[in-house]
Amino acid sequence: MPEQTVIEAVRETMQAEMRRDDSIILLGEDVGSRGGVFLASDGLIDEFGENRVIDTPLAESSICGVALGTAVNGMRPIAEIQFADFVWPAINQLVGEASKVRYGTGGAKTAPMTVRIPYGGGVRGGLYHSQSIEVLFAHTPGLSVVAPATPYDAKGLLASAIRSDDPVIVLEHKRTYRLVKGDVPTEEYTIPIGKAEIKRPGTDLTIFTYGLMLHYALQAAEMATAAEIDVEVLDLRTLRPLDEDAIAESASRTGKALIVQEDTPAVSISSEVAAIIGERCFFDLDGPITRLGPPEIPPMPFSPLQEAAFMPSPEKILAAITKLAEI
Amino acid sequence: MPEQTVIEAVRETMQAEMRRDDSIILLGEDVGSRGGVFLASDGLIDEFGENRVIDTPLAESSICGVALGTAVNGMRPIAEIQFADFVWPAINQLVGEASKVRYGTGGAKTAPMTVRIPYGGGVRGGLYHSQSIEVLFAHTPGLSVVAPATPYDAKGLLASAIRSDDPVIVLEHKRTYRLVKGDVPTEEYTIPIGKAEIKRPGTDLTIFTYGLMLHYALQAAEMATAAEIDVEVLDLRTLRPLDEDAIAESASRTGKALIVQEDTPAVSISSEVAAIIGERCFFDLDGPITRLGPPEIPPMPFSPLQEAAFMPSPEKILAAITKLAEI
Amino acid sequence: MVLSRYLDERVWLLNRQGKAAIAASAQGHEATQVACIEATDPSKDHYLIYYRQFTAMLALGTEPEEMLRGFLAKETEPMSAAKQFPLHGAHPRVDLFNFSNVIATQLPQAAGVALADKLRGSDAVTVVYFGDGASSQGDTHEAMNFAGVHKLPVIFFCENNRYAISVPLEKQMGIESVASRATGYGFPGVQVDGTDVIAVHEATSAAVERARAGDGPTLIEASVERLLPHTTDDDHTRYRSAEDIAHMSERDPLRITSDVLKRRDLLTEYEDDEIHSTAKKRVNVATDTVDAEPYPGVETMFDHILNDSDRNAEVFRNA
Amino acid sequence: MVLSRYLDERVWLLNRQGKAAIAASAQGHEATQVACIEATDPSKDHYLIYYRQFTAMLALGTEPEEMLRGFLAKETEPMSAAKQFPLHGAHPRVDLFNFSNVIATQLPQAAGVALADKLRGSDAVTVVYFGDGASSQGDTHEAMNFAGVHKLPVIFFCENNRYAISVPLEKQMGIESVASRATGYGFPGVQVDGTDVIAVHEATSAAVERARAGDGPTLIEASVERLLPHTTDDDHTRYRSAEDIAHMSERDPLRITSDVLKRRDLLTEYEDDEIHSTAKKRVNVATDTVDAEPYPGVETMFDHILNDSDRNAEVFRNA
Ligand SMILES: Cc1ncc(C[n+]2csc(CCOP(=O)(O)OP(=O)(O)O)c2C)c(N)n1
Ligand SMILES: Cc1ncc(C[n+]2csc(CCOP(=O)(O)OP(=O)(O)O)c2C)c(N)n1
Ligand SMILES: [Mg+2]
Ligand SMILES: [Mg+2]
Repeated sequence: MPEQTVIEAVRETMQAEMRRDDSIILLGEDVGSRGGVFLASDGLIDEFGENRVIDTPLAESSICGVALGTAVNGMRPIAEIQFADFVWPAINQLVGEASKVRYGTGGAKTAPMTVRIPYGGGVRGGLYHSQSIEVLFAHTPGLSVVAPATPYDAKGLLASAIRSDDPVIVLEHKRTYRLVKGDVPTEEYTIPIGKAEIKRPGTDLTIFTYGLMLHYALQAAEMATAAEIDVEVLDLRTLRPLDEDAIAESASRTGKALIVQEDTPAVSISSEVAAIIGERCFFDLDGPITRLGPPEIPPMPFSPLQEAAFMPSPEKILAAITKLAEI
Repeated sequence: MPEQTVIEAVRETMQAEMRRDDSIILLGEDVGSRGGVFLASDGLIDEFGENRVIDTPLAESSICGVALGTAVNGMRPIAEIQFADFVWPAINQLVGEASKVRYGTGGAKTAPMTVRIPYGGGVRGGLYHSQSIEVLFAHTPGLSVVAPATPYDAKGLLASAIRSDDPVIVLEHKRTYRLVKGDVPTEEYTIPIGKAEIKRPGTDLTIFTYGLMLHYALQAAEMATAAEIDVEVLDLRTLRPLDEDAIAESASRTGKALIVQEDTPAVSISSEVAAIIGERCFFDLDGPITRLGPPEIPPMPFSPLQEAAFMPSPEKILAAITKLAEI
Repeated sequence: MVLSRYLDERVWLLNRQGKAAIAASAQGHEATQVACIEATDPSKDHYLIYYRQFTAMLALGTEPEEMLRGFLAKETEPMSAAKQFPLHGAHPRVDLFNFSNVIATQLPQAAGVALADKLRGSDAVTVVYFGDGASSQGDTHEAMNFAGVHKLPVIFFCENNRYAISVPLEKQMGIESVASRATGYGFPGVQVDGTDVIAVHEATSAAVERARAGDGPTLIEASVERLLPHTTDDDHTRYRSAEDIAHMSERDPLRITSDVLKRRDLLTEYEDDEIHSTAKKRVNVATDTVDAEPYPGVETMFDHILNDSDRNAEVFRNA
Repeated sequence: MVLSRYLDERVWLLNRQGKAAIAASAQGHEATQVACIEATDPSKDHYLIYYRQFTAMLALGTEPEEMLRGFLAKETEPMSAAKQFPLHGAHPRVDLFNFSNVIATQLPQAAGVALADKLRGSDAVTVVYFGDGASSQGDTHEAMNFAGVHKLPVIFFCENNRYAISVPLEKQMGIESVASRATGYGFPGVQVDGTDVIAVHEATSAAVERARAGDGPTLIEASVERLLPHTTDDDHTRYRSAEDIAHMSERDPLRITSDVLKRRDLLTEYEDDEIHSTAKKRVNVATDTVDAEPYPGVETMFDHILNDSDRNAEVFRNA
């Protein structure tokens, strides 16, 4: 199995899927000869041509609205939003429209569209190239939301998204693109949407997390072995629907829950995970349901020390582990 | 103290504030001679003229973007979004832009703007005149979000919103507009943003809720007295920032938490309330943190039986009370 | 047209009786809708409508019973299984749809539908309808711009009744004609009198031909009157002068069309009466049928949701 | 202009040295920015800029040190306290601001700024800058439409460099000229050569006059070259031909302007050299000063947030 970065896995998955299925097209700003600003579609226009790799005008609402139109007319579009911070103009077409196509037409129409969105911080992106935007999508019935953190998951979940008959939002943490490497089988495979994965088994407490924070959590878990704390790390992987059974099972088993995310905490994924645990695992818990996130300020300052202070880190996670384990 | 409906309280508050402060203007679709589709601005154009009550083109992004521009240039705009379901085109100007003005300019500019949004269902509005849209706003640092449920609170919170130097989203449940009546002092007053209120004290369990559901919760609490269950009802009133202390105090005191909302539950206000309780009140609770909401399907079917089945009701709330009280 | 008018009137009556929750009306827009559809090919073309396309839907073969099932939210409602407002959802037989009530979202979608056809080499045409108010939305601009860049086979059809609910045209735009914007996107814009079936038919035919030939989009603007208030929830006397309202009837497309036909000896008084009485009867029959039908039961509320997990969430939460 | 060019070059160098996280460049846009500002009145007018307004900021009195503090994210950065990307935030001395990186959001905001002035009876003018790519956004349309309806004192100033990152003009729009869209909003649109300071100044002066007189908006489109890649993160050889890149320098506004001035005997070779060496020195001094300054510490991270509750939430969560 060759080792790949996340961005390589994304690119090769799109390439393989486009070879497999003619109805798949890419749309987005600079996805053509530029190959996307992160090079996710590097070379694809050469192989598939301008008809299937479409450099769009600079207008996110139409990128998603046009994609939706092609999707209800026989295509399987993959729309790229250049940075998550620029998805807001497209909310109406995604949350307002695409999510309700199947339900609102009594199943007569479906919208098999994928929207890839590079998100997240720790890249010196300041207020407008660092945002986490998962909350609204994860809240919206009719959408699926995946957030792979490893090259292996990036491939399997992106393939599932592309093959889904309904809209799927694919959140790719841009800091993982080149940072995170891993083995990726060359043959095709899919990972079911809606299934979490235990990335590190443990017995004393569970960290629930996703995205870049998965890697920080794994580091913190490793560091915690020094204090003989055996930490389980559960990668949510899909944010809608959350894998409630996997979450409840792990929390009940270890009895202690630490939820770590990069997004600001109020009304977020970590809130929902805490709520699931508070409802389903109440009698099995032996410590408060703990959340670790950044402060409730606009994410995130551009200057380097403040950005670092804003982001959760392996050290901060370790401190939270230690505190919770002591209870 | 005269009795008023919610919509009367909204209208008279805008009128009183506009008399008090020349810099307040209204912008929105049909807010002029039509007086707004819910008549919130009925008559205001006659008193204040076309310069202060502005019928805008049909374009929500510009309604909010223009309002923001006037706000940073000395005005205090009140923008009306006709129905919550139509706020999605304006998300970029509200969540992307307005929320970050103060932080992103190092305090040099502020955006004293109010956005009034009629939301919610139970009005035979189908998929596009029933939506609850609080989640993303309540998640966003830099915004305040209030959701008054009574005429008294509508007046006090709207006045606070208008006088705030930062953007405030005012969510008015459209079903309460004419349904809910209450005493409203004629003199001016404000209610601080960020303060919940116990609308009914009780000892056995607390219902945490807001909006239309407050009234259903109060009905259910009354019904529960028959079974000698003494239910406290806490009206969140402000959704950002949530009144964490009031929530934790009540949950710790009664030991049982039932969170009721009309919005679909996954990643929502109810998740956050549950998370706060799970973290802060863990050792005081004697039952699982329970949530009652509608099913996770697009809100909400147009046909009457299905709409009724979708909405939480006093009866459903009573059933949840009874079940939780028995634990 | 006549059938549309009677059915339209009936729907408003049903609203006043408390049976139909809400209705918009096509009264005043009938001629333009019929003439436009006539110039297209429903066996292969696509239609993205908005809530005022009452007549267009009938012209495309929707039965009065089917329409009424929408307004009365009955069990066998064909567009959305009564999940949505009347006339929203997707048509059971032709490719006509209307996903939402949200103004102008259909325009980028239409560009996408047309793009798919273009990529596949199909000669289908996409017709998308919108109002003068909708022209102000960002989505309208983005859609036309995209369609202009890619020379898509799409017809942007604006029914300009000079009002968006209460907002008159001069508060909607700094110009007189929506059609004039087409040059800013690189394709032709045409203005037609929407009460003139011949003119609308000709303009649409030309646009269809252009689109099928691969020459790209056309923007057509048909000027019409909205004879009734915006919807059954509205009262237009709040914002239109009595004079203005009185004068509208001069532009009633039904009267104009029948006058023209009679003047050209294409319609006799007798035939006209026949048409009217047949239409009336048709509406009565449909009303009786649908009125007696049941509402959808609660069981089907969970049909057509996304996936098992969401359903599980529901079962779990409300168990 | 010359100072702008040297400072701009320095910023790119600082990026290559790993000191500046990112930089866009105004190289090629300098003449148009200077000439436009010259035609306005910074003591009362408002300026909504975007990230490429490097020269405009200098023209409005920003000191090189202040600019560099943005690029190097230093403690006393004046626009956003280093919370934002360079050049974003609000200017400490004139009413110039740039709230975000999000393309075209500034246009409706500019309409609002101008509306406030109009309502107050002020004769201030609002100038809002945007690129050819930005013209595709829905917000651009909505802003121009709103400004057209209300005849607002606003100048929509498009710096058309024919590229939005890698996307060339013909994939951005089905037409040649952004200015041609102005008629669709009921106000004039003018195209000017953005390397010609006189032409830009004249066009802007006319627009300012119109606006101050209460006659409404103007759309100005200045054609310029983007001499460098989109930002320091970009490599334009991926999408521009070597020929295209080579030819650009013919349209270098610095060379053109100095040639014109010299031809008209308004600038001697000696003066030109002086200007260059003064500018170089200024940039060196500024770089040395700012390079030595500290980053903002963590304490000020919580300045300028909304309210106490949010801060409490923070303290609580990370205690
Ligand atoms: C995005 C959005 N904003 C507001 C509304 C509320 N609304 C419904 S119809 C309408 C007026 C539409 O006017 P126009 O486009 O001219 O169509 P007409 O009804 O005149 O045919 C408005 C404001 C909406 N449905 N969607
Ligand atoms: C809404 C939005 N989408 C995408 C981007 C990413 N982006 C930054 S600059 C740019 C190109 C802008 O081109 P143009 O408007 O022509 O300005 P120029 O850089 O050429 O001066 C893009 C796509 C963004 N900042 N905002
Ligand atoms: Mg209209
Ligand atoms: Mg450009």
